[in-house]
Amino acid sequence: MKFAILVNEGPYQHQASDSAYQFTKAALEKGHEIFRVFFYHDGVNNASRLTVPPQDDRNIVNRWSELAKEHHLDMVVCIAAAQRRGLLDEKEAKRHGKDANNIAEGFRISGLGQLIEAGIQSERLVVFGD
Amino acid sequence: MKFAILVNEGPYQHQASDSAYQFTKAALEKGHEIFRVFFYHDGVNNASRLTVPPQDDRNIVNRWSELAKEHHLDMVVCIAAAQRRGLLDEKEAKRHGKDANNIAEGFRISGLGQLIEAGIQSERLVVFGD
Amino acid sequence: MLHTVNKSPFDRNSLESCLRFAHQGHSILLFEDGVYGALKGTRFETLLTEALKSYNIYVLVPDIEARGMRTDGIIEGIKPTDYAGFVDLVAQTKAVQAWL
Amino acid sequence: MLHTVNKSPFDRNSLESCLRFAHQGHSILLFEDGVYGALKGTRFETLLTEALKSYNIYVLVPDIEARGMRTDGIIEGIKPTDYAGFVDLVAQTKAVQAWL
Amino acid sequence: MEEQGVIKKFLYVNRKAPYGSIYALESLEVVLIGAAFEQDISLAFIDDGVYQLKKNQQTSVSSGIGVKDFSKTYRALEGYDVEKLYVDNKSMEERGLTVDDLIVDVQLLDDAQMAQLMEQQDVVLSF
Amino acid sequence: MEEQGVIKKFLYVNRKAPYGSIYALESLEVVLIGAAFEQDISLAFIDDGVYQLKKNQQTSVSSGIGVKDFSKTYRALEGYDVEKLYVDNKSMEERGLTVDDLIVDVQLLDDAQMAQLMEQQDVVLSF
Repeated sequence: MKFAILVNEGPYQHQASDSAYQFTKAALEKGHEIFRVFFYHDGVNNASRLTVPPQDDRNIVNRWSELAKEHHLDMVVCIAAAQRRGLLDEKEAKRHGKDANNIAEGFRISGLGQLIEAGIQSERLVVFGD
Repeated sequence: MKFAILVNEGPYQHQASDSAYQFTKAALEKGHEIFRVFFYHDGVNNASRLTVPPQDDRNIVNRWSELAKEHHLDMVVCIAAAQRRGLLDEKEAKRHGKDANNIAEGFRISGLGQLIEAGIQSERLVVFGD
Repeated sequence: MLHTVNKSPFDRNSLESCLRFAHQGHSILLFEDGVYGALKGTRFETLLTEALKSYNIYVLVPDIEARGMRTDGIIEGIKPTDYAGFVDLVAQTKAVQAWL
Repeated sequence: MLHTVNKSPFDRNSLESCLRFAHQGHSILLFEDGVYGALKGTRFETLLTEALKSYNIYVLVPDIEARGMRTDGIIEGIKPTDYAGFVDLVAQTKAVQAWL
Repeated sequence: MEEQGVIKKFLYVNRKAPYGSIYALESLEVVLIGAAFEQDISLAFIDDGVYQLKKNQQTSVSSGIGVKDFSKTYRALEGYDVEKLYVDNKSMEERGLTVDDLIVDVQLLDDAQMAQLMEQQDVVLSF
Repeated sequence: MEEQGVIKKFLYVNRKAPYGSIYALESLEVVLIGAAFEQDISLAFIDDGVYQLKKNQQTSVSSGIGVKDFSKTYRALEGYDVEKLYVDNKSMEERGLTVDDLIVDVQLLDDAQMAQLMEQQDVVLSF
């Protein structure tokens, strides 16, 4: 079956991203397809490559990047939510005259239409938030 | 009177940072001293110079930077919370082998001891969060 | 339909709102801090016991165990499940509603 | 002591916990989504009217107005204030407790 | 933006007050974008979500709480053919609100009707 | 780390459950750092905050919810001379918990005693 996942909260502050990750991993292990993981609201902060969590803690961003690599996940960060919160890729940084970008491997920035499309194209949408 | 301010949430997602800003501004206008503004938990995200809020919305980060400049505010971002969430200055970025940093003008990264010190040295500590 | 509740009933009104709108026969999954609602001996035990007459209620065991509880502390009738079971619940029902 | 409550009483338990521990004569400031507790005609009006017998209760007007309410909609006895008044309240009391 | 004739029932569930957090505003942003996809869209306002529709919201970047007032956008929804706005009657009553307090026309639903609406959906978006 | 002999009463108020959000863990991190400043520290556990002290918490980065168990740190507080842990009795009762369920020794307080404790503080930190 084809799932879509929506993550509404950032890493560490709330469990939403952890739960979404565990759910996504379990769905893949059961042979389901993940059409897209969409990061909205503070969820965009899951895509920052600048995080340095303590050595004895999980690395939420890397965990997503690795899962995406292994399973060719489409991980999309909402552009409007990302701009508000300071999550940029190279193109966005250039467009807004910023001297740095911070997006991690495996994530791409795009519009909210990608969330709607995920709702249409997938058979189930599962929302994780606060 | 000497105040200290603690901000526990990031920009835009919750009103905490807005309220803290309005309170700090009002306190300064009344002639009070702000010993320190300390950013903890997701509050560290208030210090990102990469945010690009919509033109018709307030710019939370710049607002803090400008207030700090005008009143020589000491704005401190908790180092442990910042590492977890991907908020780095140049020194921290170098130390952790990261190729970019994202801290905005007027903020400095330091330890939690600075929060305790603020509690000791100020006459009132006011907490803003979710 | 599957309803998911991730907040403690002591802290928020999500579980109560969910119970107000869920249909007879729907499934409800308690996870994250929502698992506190599934425990015996709390102020909400009666509410949940009553709800079991109308709904299939599930609780996520990894969240129960993380919080120092055990499956034998769960109200009788609430079904323990894991992430794989969560996936099955989603697959089995037409749509999922998250009570955030 | 000044207690601050920034959450809607419909959504969270912060106001109720605050009222359980505040001392007679303490001040309580409702701001952000906490201002909904200060309004006439809601399910919480009785609770607040009762609380006014023991506490000085304030509400932040900018938060009231942002949410489409007016000061004449505030329960009688709850005092409207602004950010400058919030600062004064903090300065006047020994310590502030935020009920997050 | 057409998706080859697939029309699904999308329900946006709004249960949070405006301004205290951004969920109300960013939910509305999804609704506006989603309108272009010609799906069957409904909005439900429950619990503190009913406060999102309160008339006379008054704040701007330079006054009040320093946050822009976005409530007028609800009025623009009609122009996007988003016309099915449903409000939970019990939430209104508990808050002493009537439909006259709201910035847009809505349909008041009782518990059973709201439950029925939810039951019919293909996709439920909650923030 | 001495602050020229100033000793203030610091109260940490914990009202949130562990794991669902990070507040419990990051509050504890402040307590540990704060212990070095030789202030008069008390911790209060109220509402879902009492769950922070529940025995037998079981999760790790590689099992369960994939989050490390930090509850053992409460046991280490004694070594930092943080010994005043107060728990709200009503919160315990509503949750069917007794002191035997908790990972550390605490003092149970009724409403009036907890109110008294709060009243005495110079600085109240809540997360």
